[in-house]
Amino acid sequence: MTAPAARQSVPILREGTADYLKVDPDGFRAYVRDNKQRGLTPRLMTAREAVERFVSDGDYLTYECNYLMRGPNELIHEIIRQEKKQLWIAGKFTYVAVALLVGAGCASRIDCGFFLSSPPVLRALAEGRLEVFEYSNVIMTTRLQAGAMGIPFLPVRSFGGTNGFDHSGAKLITDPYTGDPVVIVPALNPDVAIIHAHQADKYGNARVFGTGISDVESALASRKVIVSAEQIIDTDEIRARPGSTTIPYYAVDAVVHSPYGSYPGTCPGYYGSDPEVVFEIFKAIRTDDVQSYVDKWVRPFATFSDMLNELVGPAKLEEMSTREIAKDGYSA
Amino acid sequence: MTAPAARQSVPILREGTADYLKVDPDGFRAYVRDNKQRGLTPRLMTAREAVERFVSDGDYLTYECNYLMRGPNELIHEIIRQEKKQLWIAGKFTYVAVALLVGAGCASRIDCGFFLSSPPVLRALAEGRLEVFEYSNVIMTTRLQAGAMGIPFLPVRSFGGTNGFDHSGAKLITDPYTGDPVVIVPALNPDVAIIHAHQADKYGNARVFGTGISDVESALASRKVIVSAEQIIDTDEIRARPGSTTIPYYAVDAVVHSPYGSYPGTCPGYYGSDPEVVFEIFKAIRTDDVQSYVDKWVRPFATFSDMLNELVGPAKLEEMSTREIAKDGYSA
Amino acid sequence: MTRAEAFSEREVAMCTVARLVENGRTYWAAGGGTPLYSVLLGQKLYAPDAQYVTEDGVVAPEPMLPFEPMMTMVASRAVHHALLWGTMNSAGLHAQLGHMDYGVLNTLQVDQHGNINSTFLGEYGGSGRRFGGPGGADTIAACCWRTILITDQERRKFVKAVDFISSPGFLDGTPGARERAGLPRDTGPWRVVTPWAMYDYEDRRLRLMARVPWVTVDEILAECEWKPLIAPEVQVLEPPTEEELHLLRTELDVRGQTTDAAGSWITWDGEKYVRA
Amino acid sequence: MTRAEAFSEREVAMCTVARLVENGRTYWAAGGGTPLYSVLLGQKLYAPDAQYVTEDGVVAPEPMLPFEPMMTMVASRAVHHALLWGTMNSAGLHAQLGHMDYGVLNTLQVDQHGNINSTFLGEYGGSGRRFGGPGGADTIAACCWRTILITDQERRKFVKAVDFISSPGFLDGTPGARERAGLPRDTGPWRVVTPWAMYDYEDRRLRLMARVPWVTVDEILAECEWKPLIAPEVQVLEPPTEEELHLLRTELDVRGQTTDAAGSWITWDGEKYVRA
Repeated sequence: MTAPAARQSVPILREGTADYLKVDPDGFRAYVRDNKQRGLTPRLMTAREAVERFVSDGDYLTYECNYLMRGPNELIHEIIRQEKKQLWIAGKFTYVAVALLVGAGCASRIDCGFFLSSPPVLRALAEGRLEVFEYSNVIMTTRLQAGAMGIPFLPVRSFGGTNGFDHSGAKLITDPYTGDPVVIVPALNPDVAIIHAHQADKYGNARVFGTGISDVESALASRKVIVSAEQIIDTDEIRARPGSTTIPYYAVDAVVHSPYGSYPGTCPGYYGSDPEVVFEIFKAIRTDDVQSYVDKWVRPFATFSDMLNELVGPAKLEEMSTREIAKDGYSA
Repeated sequence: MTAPAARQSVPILREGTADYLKVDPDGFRAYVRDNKQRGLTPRLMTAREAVERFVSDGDYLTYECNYLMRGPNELIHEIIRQEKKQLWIAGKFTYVAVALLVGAGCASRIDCGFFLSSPPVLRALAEGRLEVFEYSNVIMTTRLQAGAMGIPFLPVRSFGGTNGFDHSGAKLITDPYTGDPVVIVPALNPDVAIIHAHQADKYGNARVFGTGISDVESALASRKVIVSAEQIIDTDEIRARPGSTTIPYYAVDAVVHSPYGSYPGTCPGYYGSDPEVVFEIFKAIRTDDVQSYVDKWVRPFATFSDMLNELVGPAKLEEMSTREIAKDGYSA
Repeated sequence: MTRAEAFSEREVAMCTVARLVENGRTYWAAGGGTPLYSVLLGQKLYAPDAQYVTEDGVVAPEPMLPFEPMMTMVASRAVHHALLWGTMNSAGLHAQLGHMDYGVLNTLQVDQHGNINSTFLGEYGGSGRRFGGPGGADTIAACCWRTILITDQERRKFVKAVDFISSPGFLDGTPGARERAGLPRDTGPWRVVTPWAMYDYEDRRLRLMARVPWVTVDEILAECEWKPLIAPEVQVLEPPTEEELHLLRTELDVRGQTTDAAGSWITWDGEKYVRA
Repeated sequence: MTRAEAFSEREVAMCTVARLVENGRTYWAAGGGTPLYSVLLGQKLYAPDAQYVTEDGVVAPEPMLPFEPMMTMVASRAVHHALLWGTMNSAGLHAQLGHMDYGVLNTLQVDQHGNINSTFLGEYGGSGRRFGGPGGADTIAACCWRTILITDQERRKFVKAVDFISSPGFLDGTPGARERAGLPRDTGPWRVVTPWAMYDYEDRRLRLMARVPWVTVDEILAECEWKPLIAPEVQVLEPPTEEELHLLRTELDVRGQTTDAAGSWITWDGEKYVRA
């Protein structure tokens, strides 16, 4: 069954020249085999413990949705609190979180789909503290999809012809089936994914309601996966509606109970955003004053819930919940 | 932006030599553009009309699940009744339907994942009326996934080294990212898919409950899509739980109201199978007597519901429903 | 329809796009803001069977209007009563399969071949200014059958060649350039709409096809660093109607964030429209 | 555990496999029948935290036993109270990602390198006999970390080289053959279990490692067309227990379809086990 000498070949017509996270499907498999818990062992822990154990300096980090919409904001705050460094960020469909992580000194590389270009980011670029590599939102989620499939790359019908292509890890090849040019993009298997779900059990079986960006892809593609959830539910509830499970437990390393964990953003169906604080972070970023935001909202508190109790308060949280009136479909 | 001459290429190390359905993502796109209804226009019709309009002699046909489990059996019976010819069948995860379609003279080519090898099939092979091409169940659903992604092929980590590979459309190439050998398989875009769902609205927004094989992949990958459903529900119900929609209307060409449409098989959560009739079809196939089954269960009746009324009867159908006691999770 | 008395330039552009919206067609509206408001305006006033998706994979929602600030995707009011809740990949794949007729997007900079820059002004990596990147626009511009681009009528926005192709137009403008780059056959730019004008393409080159009543072709050309082709007959666009503006201001851009973001105001002086 | 008095050969094989099932490991059981019953038997008696999936994408169900005839997948009793309902592709991808420790399958024919034939006996396309094809077994044998194969102890089933490789073993047996064919690193055949014996592999070649008390090594070798390697010490397997057989007969293979399908019966004559 030794392969005979090549009878034919696939021309590579054009290649991007940028760095990209090493593609290593077999290495990922070996990591899964050696590190993932495939039995039903509880993995519930605090945000602090989860970030201490599963986020390391230099990791490639992907977070789902963004700071304004079902973001894993308790985990993002904890990463800033623990002063993680040199993170490489999957900057897809994101506005303020990239500026927050760059401004707080946690991130030094961004794969760009879309992020709010703002003074903290521009200054870091100017000072050489930040590198950006060019993709698009869908190309980033396509790379995560390839990572979640355990394959080294995926063909895609977009991205070709752009200058982003030239500053990426994409390649243009001749499709061996049609003979036409087709773009392929490298699989992305982040070191760590942080995802905020509506519900999860203590093993990591998680439910996300509403639309999303790439929750399943990030969960399956990432070596380490932290799921924070508004509600921790019993596994019997999961079993009663298996069609509502978004992420299976064996992909998940840590579960964090995180009520209002997307504050000041919205967790659709559960609570709306806190517009004043959303404007506050935009202002902090536009004025290149991330520190003041972090010094007010993150650093003074041992935990996210301390912050919610001391700076936000139950009345405000209650108002955010009651304002969220479009609830159809946000349940199992 | 003209692609420069190839600077590099990757070898094709090995290739299967079998015929496979032509790979043509741009042709598929043009078909979608010119034929699919992207407005909310009702597409409810009878099985007869749907099969007359959307199944042609020589079509490549995929059906979801199989004759015993949530099969689109009313549509399969209608295809036999209308004596469609020369169909090429996606023979994945299937037992009796292949033998039924071959024995009834409707099918002449099979892409094999798994099917019940039986006298009607063996005789057709011996008489040169049938060709079989070799894949596996997952390779077939992977090909459908590629078709559903609008890409020409997908890398896969299985199938390499088998003799099936040699009798398929697969290729072994050197992965341009890792330098390791990787198998790629050609996208499959069937001419027509027939799928039985639990619920659908008149536009084709469909819900499937429970596990499945490749309902979404087949619906998105196929040029023509017929969805039969146990229940036709109001579009407002679909809108009330958008997370429960399995197939979006714009992929669907025809919706057929088909209560007990999987008879004599089970529609999980709704009704169990009719074991006696299941044994009857196995017996007909094992004795190479598909004709007698077809002459009893298909040909005498203008419609599937006529057959249910005259040969099965309400008491039996009621018993099949009450026997189906594992109902958790079979609702939106 | 009642001809309106006063409106902003951005409102003009959105009303112009709204009138392009057709029944039975699918629209992928980029991000929130102008593209989404334009499609919703067209759907509500002219084409009730126009359907739209957004980047988060929502299919044909019935949004609870108005949106909360910046909450035009994912948020519950935005995805309310959709036909399907998907993901970014489902949106991308449905477009890749050919199910999306029109993509609607806006940009910083567009060139003679409809290429779009939302990444970098100046020489990439050099002293220029970094922007947010393509977001969903690259996929929209690559995979939807036709692309409608919304931008302001400013010299610096209409250039010979964009500094950075974030999302593809006709690339170098040669026949088959998109196909040679791996993009789907028969796709590409279709219209560019500004507060002053509408453009189409002739042989893959931008062409001025229509203007608003209160600006001349010369005024438009003065606001194009690179001069587009000009149609033999440049049509005159209808001004916004009160019905359009009412819907826009009461249900869509209620805070005026989008419409007031740029451009001057236009008023009816009793005889003609004049720029304030 | 009570040593059983009488049981069929197929029951012996399932009980042997059941004792290989470990807590904290994932199992992909091919199709229904023997592999699924063996895993369930092991889970219920020895390893309650062993989890399994099947081809239809069901994850860790709590099936309502017994199954209805032929309804070991998709059917509601089979997928009851799972942790996740997926699809064939989700099952395949989770295995492709390395989440599946063990694959359990059965076959028509196996060779010295653990290659599996379920497609064709005789020269492919020639006068031989066609079978059903690999089904899910190819993916299981390729992507699970370790493969457990169940078959009957018959000469024609143990051959030098299978007529057709439907699902991969160690292919030609040379180091790295699987990797050169594109298969995941460090995967492959682990055990073969028959009613008479258990085999492992030494340098990718089949090796007899254990036998049941009532057959000799020579008797086993007589039922191998190609002789396997033989371990320095061939262990003796424990016979089935009454607890195993009770569960098997009352909850799993209640109709005896699987266990009675082949093989003779074994009984305890008061001193030793004898084949009826």
